[in-house]
Amino acid sequence: MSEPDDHDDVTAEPISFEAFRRSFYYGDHADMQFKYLARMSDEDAADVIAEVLQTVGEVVDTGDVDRLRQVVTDAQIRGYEPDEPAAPTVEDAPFTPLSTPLVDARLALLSAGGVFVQGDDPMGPDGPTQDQALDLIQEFLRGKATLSEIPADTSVDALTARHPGYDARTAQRDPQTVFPLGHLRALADEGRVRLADTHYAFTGATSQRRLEKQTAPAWAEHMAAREVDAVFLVAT
Amino acid sequence: MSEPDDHDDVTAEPISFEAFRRSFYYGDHADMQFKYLARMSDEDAADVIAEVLQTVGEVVDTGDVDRLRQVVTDAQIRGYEPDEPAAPTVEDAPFTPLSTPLVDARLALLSAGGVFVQGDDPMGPDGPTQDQALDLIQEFLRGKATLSEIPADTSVDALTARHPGYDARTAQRDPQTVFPLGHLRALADEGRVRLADTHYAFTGATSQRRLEKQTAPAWAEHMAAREVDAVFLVAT
Amino acid sequence: MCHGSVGLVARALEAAGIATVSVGVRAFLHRFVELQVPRAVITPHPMGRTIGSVDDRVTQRRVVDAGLSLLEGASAPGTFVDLATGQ
Amino acid sequence: MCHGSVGLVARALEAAGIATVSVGVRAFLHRFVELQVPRAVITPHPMGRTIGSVDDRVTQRRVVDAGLSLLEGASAPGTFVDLATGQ
Repeated sequence: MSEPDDHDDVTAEPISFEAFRRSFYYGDHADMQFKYLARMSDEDAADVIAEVLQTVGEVVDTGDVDRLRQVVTDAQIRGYEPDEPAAPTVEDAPFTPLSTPLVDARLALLSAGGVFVQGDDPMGPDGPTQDQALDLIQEFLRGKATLSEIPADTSVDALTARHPGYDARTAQRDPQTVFPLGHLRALADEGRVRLADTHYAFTGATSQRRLEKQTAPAWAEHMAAREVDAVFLVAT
Repeated sequence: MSEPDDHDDVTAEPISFEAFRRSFYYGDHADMQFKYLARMSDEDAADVIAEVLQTVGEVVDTGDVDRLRQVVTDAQIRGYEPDEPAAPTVEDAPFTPLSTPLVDARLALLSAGGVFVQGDDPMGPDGPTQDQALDLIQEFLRGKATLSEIPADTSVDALTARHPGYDARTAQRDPQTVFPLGHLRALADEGRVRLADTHYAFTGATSQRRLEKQTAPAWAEHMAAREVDAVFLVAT
Repeated sequence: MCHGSVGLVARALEAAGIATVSVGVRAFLHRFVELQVPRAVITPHPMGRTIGSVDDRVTQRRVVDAGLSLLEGASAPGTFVDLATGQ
Repeated sequence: MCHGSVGLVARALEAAGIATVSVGVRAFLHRFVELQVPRAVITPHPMGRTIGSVDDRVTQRRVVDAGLSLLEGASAPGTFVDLATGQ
């Protein structure tokens, strides 16, 4: 259709590096481990990708997955680094001292990792898969968070996860990566803590305003009514 | 200096994806495992990178380095795929049947992997390091190949490697990845083969014309004079 | 995002008289700082593996232990334990 | 490049009356085809690990065994054994 020129190939349009790095953020190459490439400078993103690929070549030889994990983590830290040093954006810091020794306190686990009991999907029996959830990120970010209830005696193997903001396949492989209920149960058996009857999870990708104004206070009220003394929170 | 316009940022020049993928070929992001990105289409290169990164995220969870190796290998196969189906570019196919049973034949190992005995660098005592060799790729490609001689009883641990065309750090970690002298010695001990007194390596990144016309025939003459009956060749 | 959500929930719980400890990863430490999370354990893990790698029970347990200790030990808001540096 | 170099050396050796077997990786199979390498073992490994992964003695030995068998067994030029597909 259009006239090809020096910079134009009729068979394949050249792509910009910017378009490429942005494609990791819910685009053609959507990848929750690397979506921050979208917000880096071209140069930094290029260096991060090159460093990960360099490490891949090493790890294929050494089998040192810890090294790969370290490089991925360091790249994320760099990718999410705020433009300015972190400083409080809220004025107060509410703080409740633990009222009783931990062994007597009723502790609940609450994870933002989108964990739920298989067969008890908070979005209903036809809730989206992990892949489908990624396409729904905007709906999640505008929506209201739902609290999944997870009985204290739930087997870790009975849990699954879905989350449009991180790769919940990790939590599908091992829910304790973001929901350490088994560890807390072991600690309760050892007499270190006392567990509440119910534990909780929600999907942290949600309307922040609504969470702050409505949902989180309602959850706090719910837990206070159940005489929860302390909550172990897990971010993802 | 120049007038910034809509597509121009004075603090950081946007880069093209083409420049990025070419940087893996002896450029800023030189990487022998991925240098073929330079010769792929933008779209294919983008997909390869995204697929490797996707696999990195999985392997960080699963520890399955074999899977990472497989994806890297498949990407290389795709990256080096010829534009047209492979077909002979030479007219003849010289072929010498093995003249005696293998157990009686004098077998030499010859690797193109740039292997040599530590302290006996074919480029002299001040030969370049692996990193320096990458910068010398053009000199290698114009140069004449040198044959390293490696006595049959050389310990594998005494070997090292340098090569501007692949990542010789692999062979530094384990020379048998490209120079299986220990395995051949074990087979000789088992009575399966008879080994020549000397084995060989060279750096396969070299002038192809000179290799064909001068060097390879001279090597063949040298080995025939030493009554070598068969050669086990390893490409890298 | 999720670290911000956890920060908001932690604040609501504390305001309602419930003590909290929040576990997050280093890449999102700044979100906890911004929201003045009362007690936080920062882990040196990639995002999505806050408590520890898949099936790495030893590390996971260590992180949970650190969280419980902080819940007991912190006497003022803004007490952060960084497991990467051992602070 | 290196597969081409090995192909040229293999041709020179055969022409001088020396039997050869060449081992290469799948990504450069086409170079062996182009140069009509007399006997070749093709391995399913990434470039630079032609014989096998670092310290993977079992695979390395299997590849060496395949090379020796081909040296004995091939009766015509262009005999290729592809270890990826088991042909």
